[in-house]
Amino acid sequence: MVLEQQEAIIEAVLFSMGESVELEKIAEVLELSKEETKKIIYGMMEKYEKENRGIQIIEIEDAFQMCTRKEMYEYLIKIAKQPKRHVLTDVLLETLSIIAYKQPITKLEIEKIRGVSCDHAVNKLVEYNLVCELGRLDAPGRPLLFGTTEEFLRSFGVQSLEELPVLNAEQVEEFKQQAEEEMHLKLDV
Amino acid sequence: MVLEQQEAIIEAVLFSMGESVELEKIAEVLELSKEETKKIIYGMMEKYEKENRGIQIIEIEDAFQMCTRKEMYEYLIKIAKQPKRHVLTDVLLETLSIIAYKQPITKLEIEKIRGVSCDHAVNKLVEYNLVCELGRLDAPGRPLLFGTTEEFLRSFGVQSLEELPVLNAEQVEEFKQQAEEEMHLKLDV
Amino acid sequence: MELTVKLQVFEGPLDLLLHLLEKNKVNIYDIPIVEITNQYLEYIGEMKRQDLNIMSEFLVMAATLIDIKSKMLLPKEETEEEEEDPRAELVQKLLEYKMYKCMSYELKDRQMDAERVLFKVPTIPDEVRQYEEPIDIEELVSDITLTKLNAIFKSVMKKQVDKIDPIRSQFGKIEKEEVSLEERMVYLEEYAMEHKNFSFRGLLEEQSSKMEIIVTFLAILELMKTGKIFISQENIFDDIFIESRVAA
Repeated sequence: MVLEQQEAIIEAVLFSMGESVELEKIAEVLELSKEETKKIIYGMMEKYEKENRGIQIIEIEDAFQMCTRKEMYEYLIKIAKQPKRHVLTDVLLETLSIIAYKQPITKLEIEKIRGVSCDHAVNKLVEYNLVCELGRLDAPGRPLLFGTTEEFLRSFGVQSLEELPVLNAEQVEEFKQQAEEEMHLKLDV
Repeated sequence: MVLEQQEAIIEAVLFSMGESVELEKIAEVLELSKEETKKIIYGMMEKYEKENRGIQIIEIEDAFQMCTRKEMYEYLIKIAKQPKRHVLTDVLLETLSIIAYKQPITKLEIEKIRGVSCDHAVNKLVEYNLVCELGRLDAPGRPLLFGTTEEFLRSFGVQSLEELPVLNAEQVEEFKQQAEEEMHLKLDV
Repeated sequence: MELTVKLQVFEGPLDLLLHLLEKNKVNIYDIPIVEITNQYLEYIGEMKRQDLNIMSEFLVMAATLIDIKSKMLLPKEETEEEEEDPRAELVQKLLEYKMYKCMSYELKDRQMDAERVLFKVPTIPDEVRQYEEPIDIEELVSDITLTKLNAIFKSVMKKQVDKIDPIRSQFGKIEKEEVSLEERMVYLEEYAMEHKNFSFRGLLEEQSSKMEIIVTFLAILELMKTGKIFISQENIFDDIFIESRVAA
């Protein structure tokens, strides 16, 4: 195996692991001795340094790790500071409305209403702190229950959940009738 | 800023973010136009390739992401944990290919093409984050519309939807020819 | 050969149909409908034990095939207009399905290739992470009002109502039998001893669920068989009178 390939393997290993990797393990992958492997890695460290690369390899005890160079921090901060475009998509809004009106509710129940998996949507809403876990349902599998947060009430200008406009039995009846009418219409055609 | 430093910044950003980073964000950090930034990244991609590095930069829609090179796989698998990948059954793959080519599409339309109910398949694909809801169709019942995700592009190694193999009348023609050839074969026998 | 066909699982009626066309090496544009229909029916005849839901989809196709077959057997009407081949629609469907099936193989290949690439979890240095800005909920919510949220909820619920199957929704739930026959018999025997003569309807007024009524009726039959009670009815559909035969 040529040096170029050995270096490529080390680069790929350190990159994909993210954390520090023991010299012994790297040597095993290359089927080389620890000393030979160390020599190659030292060579790479020098090369990265000389080329002023954005990443570097550091040695921690008997392990090596790939990380960004300190000089790069200010640019990374710039990336981190860029406002993330968080938006409440239709999917998120629908899921939020179901949770708001039917809380406490499990993911399964939300899925039943919407007809599609809601994992992603619920997770996003939790991340946005509009929805939180309320505990677990006392049922097989003990599924998590979700409800809206105080932050939700605040941002929608509601004092308490009682203030949410209620969807009552009459309205449900109305929907049913509408649906039936639509069906009859279809049959008439 | 010299090119060397610009490249170092891009390398550091893509390395530490791990995920795909939008071209726009990278351009902002560099204080360059999107076109100029793209040119630099393309240059880096070429260089990585030429130097047979262990890592590469891939383009996914209007974003870039750093990952290992395919050739490294056999070495990496000795040490890195293979990320959990979902096994896609034929049903899921068929449904996914219909969604990929006909997006945005409703469940009903998928069912029409496959001749079988697709509820389960679509839900699984949503769960695997290969497919997502794109909104609702402005038609009676307001059915959900589905399309593919960035994860779809990534896990199928496709840069953008345009890159998907073309499905056109010619191909239908090809099928027709195949069928005809098969028939002739039969007649010859 | 036949065994493999039997064991093969098809994704749907179109999948099965394509398989039959390939097996018979026939042109998709010129389906020998009589032959294919027979083979198709033969296959689904062997599927009997399959799930009814899946089966129904295969049966729809069977009906379509038979419909096409009968149209093709009928003598053509002598009209000026050129008649459309009754198979045309099916051919289009098969072609489209075949295309996507073909693409799904292509996708599978690509996925296997793409799987050989490894990604990295974000490793953002702590110094940088501290700068991550919190999510601004005010901005996120911005123009969405409670009224709007309510409207969204209503439309979602309406959608759900639309989806309810008008027939199956009437089926109700199957609940676990809460009353056992033994319990009912003991209860009824005691009741009979206490009341001596009583009417069946009167007894039923206390029962709530259909299941309870059925079990009570079974208990009566059981007790009658063992001679513990005697029942009489004047006319059909009249009330049934029950008389205890057990000495108090």
